[in-house]
Amino acid sequence: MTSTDARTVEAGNGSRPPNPLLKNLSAKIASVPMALTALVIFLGCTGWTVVHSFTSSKLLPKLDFVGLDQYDRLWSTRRWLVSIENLAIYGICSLIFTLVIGFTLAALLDRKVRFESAFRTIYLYPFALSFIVTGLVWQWLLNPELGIQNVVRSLGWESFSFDPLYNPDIVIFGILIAGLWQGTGLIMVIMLAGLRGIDEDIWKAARVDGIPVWKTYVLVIIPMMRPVFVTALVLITSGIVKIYDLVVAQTSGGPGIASEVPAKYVYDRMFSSQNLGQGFAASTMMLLMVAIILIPWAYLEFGGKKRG
Amino acid sequence: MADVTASTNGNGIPATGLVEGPRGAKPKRTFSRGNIFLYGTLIVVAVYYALPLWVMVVTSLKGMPEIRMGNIFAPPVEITFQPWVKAWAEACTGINCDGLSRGFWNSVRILVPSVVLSIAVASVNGYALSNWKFKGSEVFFTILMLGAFIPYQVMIYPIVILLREMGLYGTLWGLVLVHTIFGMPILTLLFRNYFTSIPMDLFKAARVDGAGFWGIYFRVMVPMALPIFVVAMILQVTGIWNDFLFGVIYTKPEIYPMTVQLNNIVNSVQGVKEYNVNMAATLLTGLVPLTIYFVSGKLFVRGIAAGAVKG
Amino acid sequence: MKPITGILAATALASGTAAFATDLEVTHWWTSGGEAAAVAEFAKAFDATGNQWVDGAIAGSGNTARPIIVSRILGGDPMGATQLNHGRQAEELIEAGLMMDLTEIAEAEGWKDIVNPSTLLDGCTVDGKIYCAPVNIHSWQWMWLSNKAFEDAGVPVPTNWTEFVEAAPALEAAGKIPLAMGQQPWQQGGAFNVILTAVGGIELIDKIQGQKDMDAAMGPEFAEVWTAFAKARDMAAKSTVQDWNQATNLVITGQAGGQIMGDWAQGEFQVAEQTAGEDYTCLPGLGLEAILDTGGDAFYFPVNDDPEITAAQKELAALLLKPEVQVAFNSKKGSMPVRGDVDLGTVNACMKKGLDLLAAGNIMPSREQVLTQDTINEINDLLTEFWADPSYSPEDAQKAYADIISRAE
Amino acid sequence: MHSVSIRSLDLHFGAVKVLQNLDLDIFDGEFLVLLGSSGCGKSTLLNCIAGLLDVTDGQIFIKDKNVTWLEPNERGIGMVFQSYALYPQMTVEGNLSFGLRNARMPKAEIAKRVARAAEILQIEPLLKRKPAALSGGQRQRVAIGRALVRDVDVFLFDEPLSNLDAKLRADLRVEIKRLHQNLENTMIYVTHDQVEAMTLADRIAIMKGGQIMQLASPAEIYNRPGNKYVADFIGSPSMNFLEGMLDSGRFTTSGETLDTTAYPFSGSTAHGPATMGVRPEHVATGHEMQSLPIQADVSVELVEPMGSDTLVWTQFAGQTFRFRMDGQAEVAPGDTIRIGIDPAKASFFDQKTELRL
Repeated sequence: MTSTDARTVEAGNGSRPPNPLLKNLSAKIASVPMALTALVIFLGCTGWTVVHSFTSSKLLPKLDFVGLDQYDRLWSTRRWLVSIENLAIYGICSLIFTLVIGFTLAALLDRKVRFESAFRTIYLYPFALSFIVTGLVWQWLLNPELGIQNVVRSLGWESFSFDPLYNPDIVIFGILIAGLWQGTGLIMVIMLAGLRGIDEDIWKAARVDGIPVWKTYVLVIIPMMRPVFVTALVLITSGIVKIYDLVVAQTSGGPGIASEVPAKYVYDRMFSSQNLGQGFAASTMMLLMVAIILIPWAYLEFGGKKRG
Repeated sequence: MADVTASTNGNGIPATGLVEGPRGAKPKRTFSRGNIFLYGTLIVVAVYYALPLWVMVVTSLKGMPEIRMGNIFAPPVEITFQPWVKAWAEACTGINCDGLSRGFWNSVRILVPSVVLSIAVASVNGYALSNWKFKGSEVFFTILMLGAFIPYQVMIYPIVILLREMGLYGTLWGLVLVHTIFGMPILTLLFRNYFTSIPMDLFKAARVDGAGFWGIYFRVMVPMALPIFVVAMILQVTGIWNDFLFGVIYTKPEIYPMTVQLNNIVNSVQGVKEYNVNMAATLLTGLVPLTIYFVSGKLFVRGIAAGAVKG
Repeated sequence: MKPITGILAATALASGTAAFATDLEVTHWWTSGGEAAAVAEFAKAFDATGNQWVDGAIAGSGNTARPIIVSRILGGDPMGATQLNHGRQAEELIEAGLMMDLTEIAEAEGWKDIVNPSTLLDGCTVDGKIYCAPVNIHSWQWMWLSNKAFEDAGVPVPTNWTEFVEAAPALEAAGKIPLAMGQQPWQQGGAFNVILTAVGGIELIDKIQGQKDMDAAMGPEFAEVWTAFAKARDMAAKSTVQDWNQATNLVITGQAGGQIMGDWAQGEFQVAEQTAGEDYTCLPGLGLEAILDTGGDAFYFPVNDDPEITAAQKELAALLLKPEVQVAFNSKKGSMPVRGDVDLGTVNACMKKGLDLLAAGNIMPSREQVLTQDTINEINDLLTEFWADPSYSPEDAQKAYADIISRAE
Repeated sequence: MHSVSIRSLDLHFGAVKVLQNLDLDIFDGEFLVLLGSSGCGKSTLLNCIAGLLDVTDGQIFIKDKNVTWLEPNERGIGMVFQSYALYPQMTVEGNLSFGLRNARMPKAEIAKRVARAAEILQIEPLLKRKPAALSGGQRQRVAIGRALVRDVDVFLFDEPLSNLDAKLRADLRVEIKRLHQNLENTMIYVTHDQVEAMTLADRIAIMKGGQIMQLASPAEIYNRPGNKYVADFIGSPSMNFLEGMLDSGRFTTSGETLDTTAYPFSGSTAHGPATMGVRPEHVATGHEMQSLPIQADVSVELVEPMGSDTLVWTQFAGQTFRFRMDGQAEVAPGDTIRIGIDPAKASFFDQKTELRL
């Protein structure tokens, strides 16, 4: 209290606030890779692609704007439409089946079964394998001359026919079988963790109230697991849009163009057809699709939290 | 299904396949209908999951004549390791006939620096984001998280240009950089969440003790975060090993990772398709992640789930 | 494959003593049996100059390999030399100044006088400068027939497409696949072009693809081509193999009656030790329109800063057209040499037919020379969809085709 | 001489003003307790002193040195945290010496200081152990030791006993007090526990909404709370409040008129709406009551026996009123008891300003 001024004089560097830019300097330097990635790659590259999707770039990117021409062509290209349709079918089926199978398996395993870890190990191991490996394995299993069809026929059922990969109408389901094989295990594990996180007392209360087990699941447990389902949902959808390797390995888009997917369209247009503009337009549409899925979700998730 | 939970015989000793602890007074039969249904379903599903692996293993041990004759599910009559040898050392991509071994070593050479670098960068990010927030850090983080959802296709071409400008295109380090970048969102989230869960007091104590940014990171945070490092490592090893898209775009044939080489070997045919060699090659490619999975089961699940679960 | 590696290793040792031993990476997508053997001839000849051929084979079709090659050149990591189909694929790369100008060598070696047909060199020429070295002539305009299959079916080996179509029921009755076809889009695309040439005639194809004439594209003549292609689709319904050489294998083994495939298929017959005329029969232009398209492969040499590499590139460029190299390569590859003044020696019956057509000047430009890769891919997508879906009507497909042509550059 | 001085300190988190124009002087060797409910800004203030939070405005002086913008380790402070904040991968010895090693102190000096701290805190046998192998009480001792080895003038405690069970808390409280008596350095101690505050403090600063409501000795705060908030906050069970009117020595509440002449009003006269505060333990029964100026009969509604004493719930002047009786007293709901209040021990607050009258 006595002499504030004197204190200030002898205080030295403690009295002056450091330059705000230099504050946490190490942290800022350490964050440079993150900042660069966020700005240059995620913002910059995305913006670059979107801008170039309005150009007539062929082999080399150039800023020769042609308006919406690339999009016009995109949406009048059969292969793109087929790709979108496939993605929709694959996406919806994959979403439903993955959730249902994942949850059912988790619920079954949660019934305190013996050898639980053995079952869990078997259900999850495909997730360790790449899509390339998955695609190749199922390409063989679904090969009519070699795989399941052949085996069933050799057992005497001569008319048995199961060749999804050679039938344009159902080839996407052939890919779905492989996709589910690879991905459901993970969802099961997540669901199982969710189920384990539910208070034992809920089960006790349901039993005291005499509610049947299935009803408890439907009316009590599943609503309680909403966050887990949301996680699973985001996970599955973001995986669906990226589907590429599986198709390349399993069918290369065939028969015909029956199993083409958007990611493959982008790749082929960019690198094989040497029509970058078209590839950029297609990838921008993919971005838009993700945004359409993501924005309502983000709104529900984060908008909801703010209100709560 | 209710029968299943309350399944114990009268004297409280768990019956076969049942739960311990008395759950009800009424004795239950071991093979109740519910139980048969439960285990039946589990086993049928397990067969669906296990079958492809079984087919891969048995086919890879058969000779070609046996494959043409028999059914793919039957165990080999005569076990031969020739397909494995061929897949590893002799299978051809073009006129290079040194099998998958080259791809394997390429993958290892890509994997090690990618894993190290991506984890190093992401853990520092996560640490900075949870303990050293500065103006704008949350903005970067948000962009990073959104970036996780941007389809790769949107960014692959501009990255080709960037790598070219840096002189890294087609090199191993270019691919390492790409893996580091695309692994960043999830890993950063993983580390940020972990470091946030560490009591803030610990960080404050270290600051009072005079440790700076790096001092706290290396001497306090890293030793405490070892479990999450292992989780991140599993996540990255599997992810990078299984990558195909980046491998095919950002490298050249000499340094193709194993997955790309596998696809080339299997899908480029000279004469007859040698299914046994292809299966052996496929198994070889899956061996690293499978080994990690079977060896570190619980941690693997944690790693994958951690990569999956958002903040 | 082993011997090749052996040769490479041996020459590597030998070249250690040469004055200018430069490693030159050469990328290509010649990976099937006959192709790989042919590449080894180039490698051998190049290594003999004291340099070293570093093989950069990329598996898969040109569609897989081309993007890798292009992006490496664009990515600033150029190879020493690379295979590309000459035509419009490299246009932009040349315009961007990424390819080495070979005019000097071409003049020194007198390519203008020796390359036959001269249109091959036109494909390499941009603004009066030559940018690539053509190495062979490949023609799509062939059909390969299995004599054994027709014998088994008890019908004579057809001499043209019409007869082939007539013989199809007999083949089917004998449990054979009349027409073998792989499932990759480029195979259907190529085959269609062959049918278009044979059934529609040289004028029609020029109108549609060359002049982008919409009347012709919508006209009745083109509709006939589509009917023929639909017929081909029916005949190949049971052919489920993926790769072209698997399809060729069906012909070699007599499981299929025939295959429409370029002359590179000949290499597979050679590897299988089959004799032309005896075991198999070849029909240029499907026996209807005796003409060959003069597509083929050429080598491009990306610009390189390293003078040693540039020197080696020039050396290789000159070497590729040397008579002995042309003979060695093309014999193995089953393709025709780019110079009319060399003698392949004892050529088989099929090759003879081809060389005769070439000498007679019955030639047309290949699809790659007329259309951009983008358009070709779009057409291939359409054709493969048509091929895989029996309910796709020829009329609809014709409209879709015309649509693509209307947009093509 | 002041050990720590805080001058018009402001701290804002965006639009939220956590600390507002706060001044505080702490004497050398003083044990100051920052007391308040959660969210009052007490921990924030402590973190500002430690340098763990950047202030928006104002200055902080430690030992007459302006440290406002110095790094925590440059300020001459030691800090003990609620969650102990021990480095789990280091031994106790490692934990104690971490700060000294960061300061690149010679090894011998480090060993000397660690040994001394371990001796003071009687944790020598634990030196080679990891924190996970220690009990809660032991961990907190190590945490204190970590502050001790720094050999600093000011110790900061951030609710150090909150994570311990009741018994340990009482033990360690005594130990901290003893430590203070021995070391005689300045200690600033944040807590929400008024017992800790009362027992440990030389002075208590009661905080609310980022401001200090009262800064005084424990006795002063207990007996003469400066405002209604402090009066309500301190004491358990808390003070009874009666709303009424004050007029020339009389307090009227719901028909009852109470004589307040014995109360030492700070102003000359007090008129108007006021609140009278009476601590439950200042209400007398039995013969003690008979000498007091205010007396009334109340009807017992609820009885809470607590062993040493008994809390009786009644209605007085139409408002809930609690008072404390001897633990042995026999009362039951429905009984009527006569109580007496000494206005001299009561507190009066202005109803508007809530300040003490």
